[in-house]
Amino acid sequence: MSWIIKLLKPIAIVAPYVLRNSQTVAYPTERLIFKDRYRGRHQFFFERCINCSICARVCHSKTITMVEVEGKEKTFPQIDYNTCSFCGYCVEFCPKQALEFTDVIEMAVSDRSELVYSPEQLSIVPKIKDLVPRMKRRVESYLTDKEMKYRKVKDV
Amino acid sequence: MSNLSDFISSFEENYGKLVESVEIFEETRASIIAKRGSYIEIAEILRDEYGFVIPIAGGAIDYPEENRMEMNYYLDSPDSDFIVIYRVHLARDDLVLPTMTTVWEAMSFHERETKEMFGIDFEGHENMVALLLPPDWKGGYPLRKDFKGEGVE
Amino acid sequence: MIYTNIALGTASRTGQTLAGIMAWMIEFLTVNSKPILQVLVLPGLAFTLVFALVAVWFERKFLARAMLRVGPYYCGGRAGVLQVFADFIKLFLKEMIIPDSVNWLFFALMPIMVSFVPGLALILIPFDANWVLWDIGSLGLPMFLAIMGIAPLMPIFAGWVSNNKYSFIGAWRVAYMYISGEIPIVICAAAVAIMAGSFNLVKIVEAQSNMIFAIPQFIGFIVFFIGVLIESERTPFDLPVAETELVFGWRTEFSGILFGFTMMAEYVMLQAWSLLFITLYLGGYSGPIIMGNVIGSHIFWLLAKFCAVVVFVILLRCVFPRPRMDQMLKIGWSYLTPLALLNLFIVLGLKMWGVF
Amino acid sequence: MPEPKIESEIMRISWGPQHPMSGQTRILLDTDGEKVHKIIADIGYTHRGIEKVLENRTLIGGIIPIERMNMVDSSNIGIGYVTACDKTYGLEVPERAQWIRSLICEMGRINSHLYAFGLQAEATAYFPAVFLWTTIDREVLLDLFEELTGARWSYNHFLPGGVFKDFPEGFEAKILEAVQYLRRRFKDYWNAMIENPMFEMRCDNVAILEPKDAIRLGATGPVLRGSGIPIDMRKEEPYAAYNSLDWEVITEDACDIMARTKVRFHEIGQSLNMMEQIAKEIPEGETRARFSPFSRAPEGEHITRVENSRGEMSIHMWTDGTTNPYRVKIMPPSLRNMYVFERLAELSEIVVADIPVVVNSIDPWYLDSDR
Repeated sequence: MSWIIKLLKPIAIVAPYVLRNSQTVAYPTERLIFKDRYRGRHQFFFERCINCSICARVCHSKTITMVEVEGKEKTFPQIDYNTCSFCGYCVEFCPKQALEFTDVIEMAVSDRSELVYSPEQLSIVPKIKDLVPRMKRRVESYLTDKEMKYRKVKDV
Repeated sequence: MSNLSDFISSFEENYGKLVESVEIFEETRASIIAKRGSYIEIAEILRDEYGFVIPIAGGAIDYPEENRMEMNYYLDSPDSDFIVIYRVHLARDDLVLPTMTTVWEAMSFHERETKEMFGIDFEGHENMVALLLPPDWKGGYPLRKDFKGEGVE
Repeated sequence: MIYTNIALGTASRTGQTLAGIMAWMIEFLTVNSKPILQVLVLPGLAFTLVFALVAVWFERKFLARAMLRVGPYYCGGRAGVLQVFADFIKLFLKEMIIPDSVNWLFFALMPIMVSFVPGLALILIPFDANWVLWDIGSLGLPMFLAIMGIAPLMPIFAGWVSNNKYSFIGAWRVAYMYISGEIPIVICAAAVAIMAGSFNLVKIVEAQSNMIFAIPQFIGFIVFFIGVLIESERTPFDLPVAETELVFGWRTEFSGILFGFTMMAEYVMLQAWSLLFITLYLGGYSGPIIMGNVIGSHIFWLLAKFCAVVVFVILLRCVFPRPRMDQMLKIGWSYLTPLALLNLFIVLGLKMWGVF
Repeated sequence: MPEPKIESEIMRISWGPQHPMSGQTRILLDTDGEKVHKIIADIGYTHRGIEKVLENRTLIGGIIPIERMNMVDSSNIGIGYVTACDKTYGLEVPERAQWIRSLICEMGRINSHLYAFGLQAEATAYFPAVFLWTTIDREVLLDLFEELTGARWSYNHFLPGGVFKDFPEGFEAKILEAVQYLRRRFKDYWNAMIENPMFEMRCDNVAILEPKDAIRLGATGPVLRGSGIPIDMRKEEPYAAYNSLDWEVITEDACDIMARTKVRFHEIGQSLNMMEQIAKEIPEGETRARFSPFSRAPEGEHITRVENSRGEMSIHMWTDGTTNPYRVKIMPPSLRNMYVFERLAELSEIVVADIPVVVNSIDPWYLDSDR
C-alpha cells in the first residue's frame, strides 16, 4: 500500500499549484520597479565632471573615451554601449560622482552606431513612460507564505 | 602524510638528489621542481608512496626572455591539507615531455590543452587531439607570450 | 437478433434486388439510420473536433498554471481562446514538405489514418440508452477492442514510411509499448464483461446500476487507467515522442497539416479510450447512485465524468517524469498483466459465489 | 558452450550542440541503439580565451571577464580571483567584508544548485514544471542580489580588499524572510521530485561512480561528495568567513545519480543556514580596505582554491610588477567532471535514453570547462 501513497503524494503536491495565479509580469503593460542600486543606463552630470578621465582609464573594456564637446573646451566621457558590461567601476571610482546609474534598460536600437552615447545624450535621461508607451502601472514583488506575488505600486 | 613539514623532510632525504629542489611555497603548498631524467619515477613515487592520487590540473607558463617554459601539475591527496605543485623546466626550443597520463589518467585533458596552447608535445599520449581550439586552427600557440594573433585571418 | 444474422450474412429481409455488398450497405443504412444530429454532432464528427480543440487550449492553459505562468495570452482577450484556431490555421497554411525518398501517397495518407481509426471506435460508445451510433448489440465491446487493436499500427506505418532513422526507432517504440499496454486492457475488459454478463456496452452500463464496477474491481480500474495512459501516449508514457532522446519520434518528418493531424490523433485516442474507461468502470451515462438507485441517466453525466478523467490525465503530465523504455516494458509486462489476471480471478470468484 | 558473441554493429551518434538537451557541447556516443559503449566529449564550443584576456587587463579589471566564465554561479568564481588579488597585494580584508563575501557566495551556490535541479527535472522529461518552479524561486535570490549589488547575475561586487558597498538598511530582515520562504519551498521540491517514485526509478543506481574511481579520475564537487568522499574547499582551505560559520560537509554514499542530486539538495539547506547566521551575526565595521585601482601588483606567485558550486576551482596567478598579471592559470571544476563523464561509460551501464539524466547529474557548465 505504501507505494500507492508514494504515487499519490506528488499528485497531491502539484495539483494545488494550478490554483495559484501566475507569477509573471506582463511587460509592456506592467513594468517592474528596480531597486535603487540597479545598474541600468548611465546618467552624466556636466557640472560635476572635472575631466580627470579616471573613468576612461579604470574601464576594463575601454568603452569610455573622452571626446570634445562643442561649446566647452574640456573633454567629457562618451560611453559606447556596444561593449559596456555595466560593471560599475566608472561610477564607483569617479571622485566627483559625475556618472550615476539610472534604471532605464530600454536601449534597443536598429543601428550599432546609435549605441554610442555622446556626453549630451548621456546627460538627458528619457522618462520611462515615453520609452514604454503601453505601460499602465509599475509593480514590485513581495513574498507571501506560499508564493511570490506582484502588487501595483503606482499607476502611470 | 597529512603534515606539510614532515612530508618535506621525508621527501628531502629520500629523493632529494633526484629532484632539483623541494620547498614550501605559501606555507600550505609544496613545490617540487623535477629533473627531466627521473620525471616519471618521481611522479609514481608521489602517487604510490605519498598518496597524492587526486589530479587537480596541469598547465604551462612561458618565459620568453629566459628562453624557458615551465610545465606544472597540481596534485592533491584525500587526507592531506596541502597540495603539491610538481614542476619541470623545459628549454623553449625542445618542448618534448613524456606524458603523465600513465601516472594520473585524468591529466589527458590538461595535456591536450597545453599542447594546443603552448606547443609542448607529450609523447605517449593516446589521443592527442585539439581540446578547445577548432581542429582546423592554423595559427600559432595562443597562450605564448609572443603570440600576436597569427592564424586569425 | 436481426443484426447478428445480417452481420453473418445468412438471412435477408428484403428481396435480393441488388446483390452482394451494395445490398448489405443499403440494408445497413436504412435499418441503422440515426438522426443526422447524432451522426454529425454529438457522438460523431463535431464532438471529436471540438474536444480536440478545447483539450489543446485547456492543456496549455492548465499546465501553464501548474508551471506558475500564464499560457496563451494575447490571442482573443486575456484567455487566449483563439490561440488554438491560430495554430490550426498556421498548420493549415504551412507547406507540406514531402521528402522525395518517400512513397508520397502513403506519406500523406498515414497521418490522416492515425487520427481517423481511433475516431471510428467512438461510434460504439453508448452516450445514452438508445443513443449509440452503431448499435450492434452484444458485439459492442469486442468491436471496440478490435478497432483499437488496429489503431497502433498507424503510428508504426507512419514512422516507417517517413524513412528517417529517428522516426524508425520511434515507430518500433510505439510497437513495444502498445503490445505491453494492450494485453492488460483486454483482460480487464473481459473481467468487466464477465461481471456484467454481456458484451453489450449498454447492458454493461445498466449492470452498474447498483454499484459502479470501479469499486469491486478496483485493481482492474487502476490497471485499465494505466493502460489508457500507455495507449494514448500520454506522459508519463509518451516514449515514442520522447524529444529528449529521439528528436520527435515518429512525427519528425511530418509538417504542415500532416503534423496537425498527428497532434489531433493524440487527443482522439485519449478521447476514445477514456470514454470506454468511463463506460466500463464509472457507470457510463448513468447518474450518481444514492441508496442503491440511479438518480437519472442522462448524457450530461457521461460528459461530466469524461471531463474529470481528462483533467486528471492532463494533470498527470506535470507530475511524473518519463520512465526509460526497458522500465516501461517492465511495468507493462511484470506489473500490469499479472494484476489484470488477478483482477480476472477475483471477478470469477465473485461471479461464482453469486455476489454479483 | 561458449557464450554466443552478439555481433552488434556500433554506430556513432553525435549528440550535437543543436540537440534539444545537449547544452553548448558535442558528445559522440558509440552505441548499438540502446547501450552506450563509449563517450567522447568534444568540448570547446564556447572557448573565449579568458586566460589570454586576463593578461591584457589590470588585476582589478580581470574580475569582470572571469565572472562571465560561469554566469549562474559567478560569485563563487569571482571570490577565487579576488582572494588571489588580496594575497598578491597583501591586503587585509576587514571582517565585515569577509562575511558579506560569504553571503554572496552562498546565495550564488543556491542559485546554481536550483538551476541544476531545473535541468535535472527537464532531463527526465518532467514536463518542465520543476524547471519553472526553480526559475521563479531563483527570482527571490536575484531580487536580493539586485538590492545588494545592483546586478542580477554577474555581480562583480568583490574588490581586492573587500566589497563594493555595505548592506542597504533593512537588508538583514529581507534575507531572513527569503530564507524562511525558500525553506518552505524546498519541502515541495523534496516531496514532488526526489520522493517521486518515477524519478527514483530513473535515478536509482544509474551511472554509479565508485569512490576509488571518483578519486582516480579527479571528480570534484557534488560528483565527488555523491560518492562519499568529504572533500570541500571551504573546509580544506577556509576563505572569506567560512571558518567562523558553523556548517558541515554533505556526503551521500550511494554513488548514483540520486545521491548526487541529494548532495546538492542538502547543500542548499546548509547554505540557507549560513545565510541565516550571516544575517543575524554579521560584525560591524567598514567594508573596504584602502586600495587604488591603478596600483602595481608586486612580483609574486599565488594559488587560491575555492569551492565553486560544481567543485573545486583553483587559480594560480603569476604577477611581475606591472599592473597586469603575468599569467593566470584557471583550473575549472567542470573540466575535471567532463573527464569523469567521458570515463563513466566504461565504469557503469548507461543507456542512450539515460544520457541527458547522467549529464545533468554531473552538471558540467560548458562555458566553465572551455574558459
